[in-house]
Amino acid sequence: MWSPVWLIVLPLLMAFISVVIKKQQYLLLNLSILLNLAVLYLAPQGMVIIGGFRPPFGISLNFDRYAFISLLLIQVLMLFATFIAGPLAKKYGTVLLVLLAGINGMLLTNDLFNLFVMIEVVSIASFIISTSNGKFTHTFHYLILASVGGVFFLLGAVMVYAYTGTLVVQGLFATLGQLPNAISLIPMMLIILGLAVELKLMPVGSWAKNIYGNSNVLTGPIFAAVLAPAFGFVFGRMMGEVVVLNPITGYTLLFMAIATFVLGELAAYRQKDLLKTLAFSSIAQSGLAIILFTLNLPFAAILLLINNALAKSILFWVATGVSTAYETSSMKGLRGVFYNHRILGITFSIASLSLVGIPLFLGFYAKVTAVMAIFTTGLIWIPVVILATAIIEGAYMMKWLLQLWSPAKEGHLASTEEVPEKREALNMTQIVAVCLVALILFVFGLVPQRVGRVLSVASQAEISQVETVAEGGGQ
Amino acid sequence: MSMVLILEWVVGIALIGGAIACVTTENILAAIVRLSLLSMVAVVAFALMRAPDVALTEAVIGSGLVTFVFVVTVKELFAKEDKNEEVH
Amino acid sequence: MIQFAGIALILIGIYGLMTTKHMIKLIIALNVLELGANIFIISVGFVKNGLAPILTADVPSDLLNFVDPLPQAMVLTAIVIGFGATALGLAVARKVYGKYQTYDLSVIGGEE
Amino acid sequence: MKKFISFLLILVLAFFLMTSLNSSLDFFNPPNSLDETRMSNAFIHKNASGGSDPVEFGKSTGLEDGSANIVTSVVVDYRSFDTLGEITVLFISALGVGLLLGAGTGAKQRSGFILKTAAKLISPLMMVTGIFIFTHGHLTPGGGFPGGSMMATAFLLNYFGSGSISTDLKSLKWMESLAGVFYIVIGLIGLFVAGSFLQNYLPTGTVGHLFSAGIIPIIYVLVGLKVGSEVSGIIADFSKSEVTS
Repeated sequence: MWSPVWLIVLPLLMAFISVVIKKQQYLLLNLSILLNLAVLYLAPQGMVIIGGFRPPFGISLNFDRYAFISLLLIQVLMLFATFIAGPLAKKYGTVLLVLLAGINGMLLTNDLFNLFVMIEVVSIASFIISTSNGKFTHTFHYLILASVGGVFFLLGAVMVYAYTGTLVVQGLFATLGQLPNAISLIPMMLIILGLAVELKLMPVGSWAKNIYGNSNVLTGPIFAAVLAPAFGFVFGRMMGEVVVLNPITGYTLLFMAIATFVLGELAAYRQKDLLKTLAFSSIAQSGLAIILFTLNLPFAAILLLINNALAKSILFWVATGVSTAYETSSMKGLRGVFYNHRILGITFSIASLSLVGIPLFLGFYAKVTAVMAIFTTGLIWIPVVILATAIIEGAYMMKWLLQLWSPAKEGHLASTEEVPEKREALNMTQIVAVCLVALILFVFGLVPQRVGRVLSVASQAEISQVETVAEGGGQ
Repeated sequence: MSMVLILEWVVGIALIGGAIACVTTENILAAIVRLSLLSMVAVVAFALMRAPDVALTEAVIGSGLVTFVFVVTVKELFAKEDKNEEVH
Repeated sequence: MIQFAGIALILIGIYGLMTTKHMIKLIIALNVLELGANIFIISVGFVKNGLAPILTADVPSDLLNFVDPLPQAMVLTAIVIGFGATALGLAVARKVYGKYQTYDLSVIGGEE
Repeated sequence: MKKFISFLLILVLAFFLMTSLNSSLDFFNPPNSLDETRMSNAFIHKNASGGSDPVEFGKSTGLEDGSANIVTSVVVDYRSFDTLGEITVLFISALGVGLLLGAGTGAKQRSGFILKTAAKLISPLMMVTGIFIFTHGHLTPGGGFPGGSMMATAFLLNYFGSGSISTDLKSLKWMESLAGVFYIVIGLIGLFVAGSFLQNYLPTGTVGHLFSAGIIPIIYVLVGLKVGSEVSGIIADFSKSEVTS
């Protein structure tokens, strides 16, 4: 009765209904998210069979702690995202419902081909959402890259089937690990390449800077706070259950991720545009999460994903709200804007400090855990690179905070005269919603150990794979 | 060589040749027509691979609907071609 | 031979994607790539003496020698998904055409 | 220059793929029959949930899956959830095309007498063929996707024949919505009656009969209707759209 399959079916049902009663789209969207939260609470954990045939013959859903944590995060952020996006979410109500169903399916499914179908559902829905920016060439760029990625993923899944005869995700690495290295190489590369587009990994992640950099109050939070962690969690599941790396592929992936991280942060540092800065920062953070998952450190990666999702959602809400109201997102035009919007400024500051990893915030705990964990793998140079890059990140975030708060020109005393004329960025209810998310982030920062204890159970559920790239290649 | 084997070779070479012709041409309308033809050859390939379901689906969707959608998308280019012969 | 053709189509599709900036031709190359992938998947399940996986009165019940039906089911799904992506891509391309009167991305350049 | 580099890259990739595939998989030299250990044997012999009843066309009754077309039994029974995802993909892209191009007012298509007459003659025929294909999806090749698309093509021909879209688009939306809702409701009945979503709870009958295979024909008809209405929607949106701005 209380089966996790509701998490997928309910939004889908609402989506099909909402085509004919367009007026109630928004209501149906919020209703299904709330019901999903109830299902999440009530459904017992474990494997769920669909269609009455046990795996590998049928499709099954894997509803464990890992899936639970990721689903909870996605539902909560989706609820806030639709609430704040308001009228835009009304226009794209059906699309958001399908997106929600697809993401839930992606996080739950225990079948490689079903995962491909769900990824396609999610990516097509996200193409449509990205068109609300009005920049169609960017959407086109994203569409082509993601479609090619989808084909690669499909080919990888089919080759896994050809070699092993099964598509069940859980424990697939054990079967794949028995194959010689040369054989498992190609399907693994195809699966990783397929996911790399959505993970914004270096050469193929170029779409992200345009889509994120021109985002509005709907697309920014949906892409940065809902899609990015969702694909991060899917990648984590793949790394934990499916992907078998040998030293060559492992180090290639690791270097690509490190390059994404470092170059992303450097590019963010050089930007003079708030949304573009946040775009490159998202690309970089995604790279860091991939590093952690590749090194088989799911606990640190999950912490980082949650911190980023919460922080990035606030940053994008405030940034898109402000830049829409003032019709600019450049540093010059927005200078001193938080003088007019103090509450938004405070939430923005909390989020950016947590993102950077200042002590007393969740981000600090996440980054310390990550760095300490990487030290245990024996690859000393990676934490050094991460710490050095964190300084760059801190530098540009501080620069932005100063500029957004302070109306003064360099070398002059602050005066309110240079503040741009006040305009309404977000309405009262939206501000309350943003504050709620900021409060969640803040409270998490106060009790990081408790959050960590809950999450460590999730990370243990996720990881059944023992062999890591660090153990395999580091010696 | 049996008939089926010869047919397989013919279909395989037609697929590769058709794909090259389709991708390398500069003329959009020619590319669309070649994609449609390529898809029809693929239908034969699917039938040879004992996949009648896939062949039927490819015939209706791949070579029918996809071509239609392409042609309707670039219908303005038809009008242009009437005026000047060159279309890119 | 058809197996080779499937892989060749995948590679030709990638070549097409790399060498053009024209939106319609990009989608055409994507379709070639998808077609190649579909042929590849079908050939994964192919067996030499296999029959089409449909039970008929002519198939002896003690000797059910069929080709693998699962890859065929996957391709059925993949074809429809490919059509959906193609239709959406063309709709987006049409919107771009409406804005710039061209399908060529190298003419449009960076949209800021 | 760029073309040359791409060409070289493709050649390297081709060499890499061919050698690797040739060494790892008997891909270029397929086996004579399906390996005994393959799980697909369970789909063919219809014994995924145990049992060893022989499968005989027109004779076997009460098997776990009653479809004579094994691809259909995989698509709509064993892996029905994929199909639900698949129609969702089509649903969402039809919706996206509508959102992007829907503002068009409808360009009139001028067509000659021959096209008009031919369209009027052929379109009912195609409609019937389409319906035949998806009602016999569990017996003959085809099924909901080509059948539904065939219906949509009939719709398209009708459009070329009459010059405007006569079918009410609103009713298409209703059909699309209801077909999807019924698919899910049938699945949910399975959840309540048989214990898992999309599980077959109707008797599977005799393999090869028209009224057999439990929920498979019902679902395939719904898929056909849904695909037909979605593809018709896409066609209508594309046909109507004019370049604006």
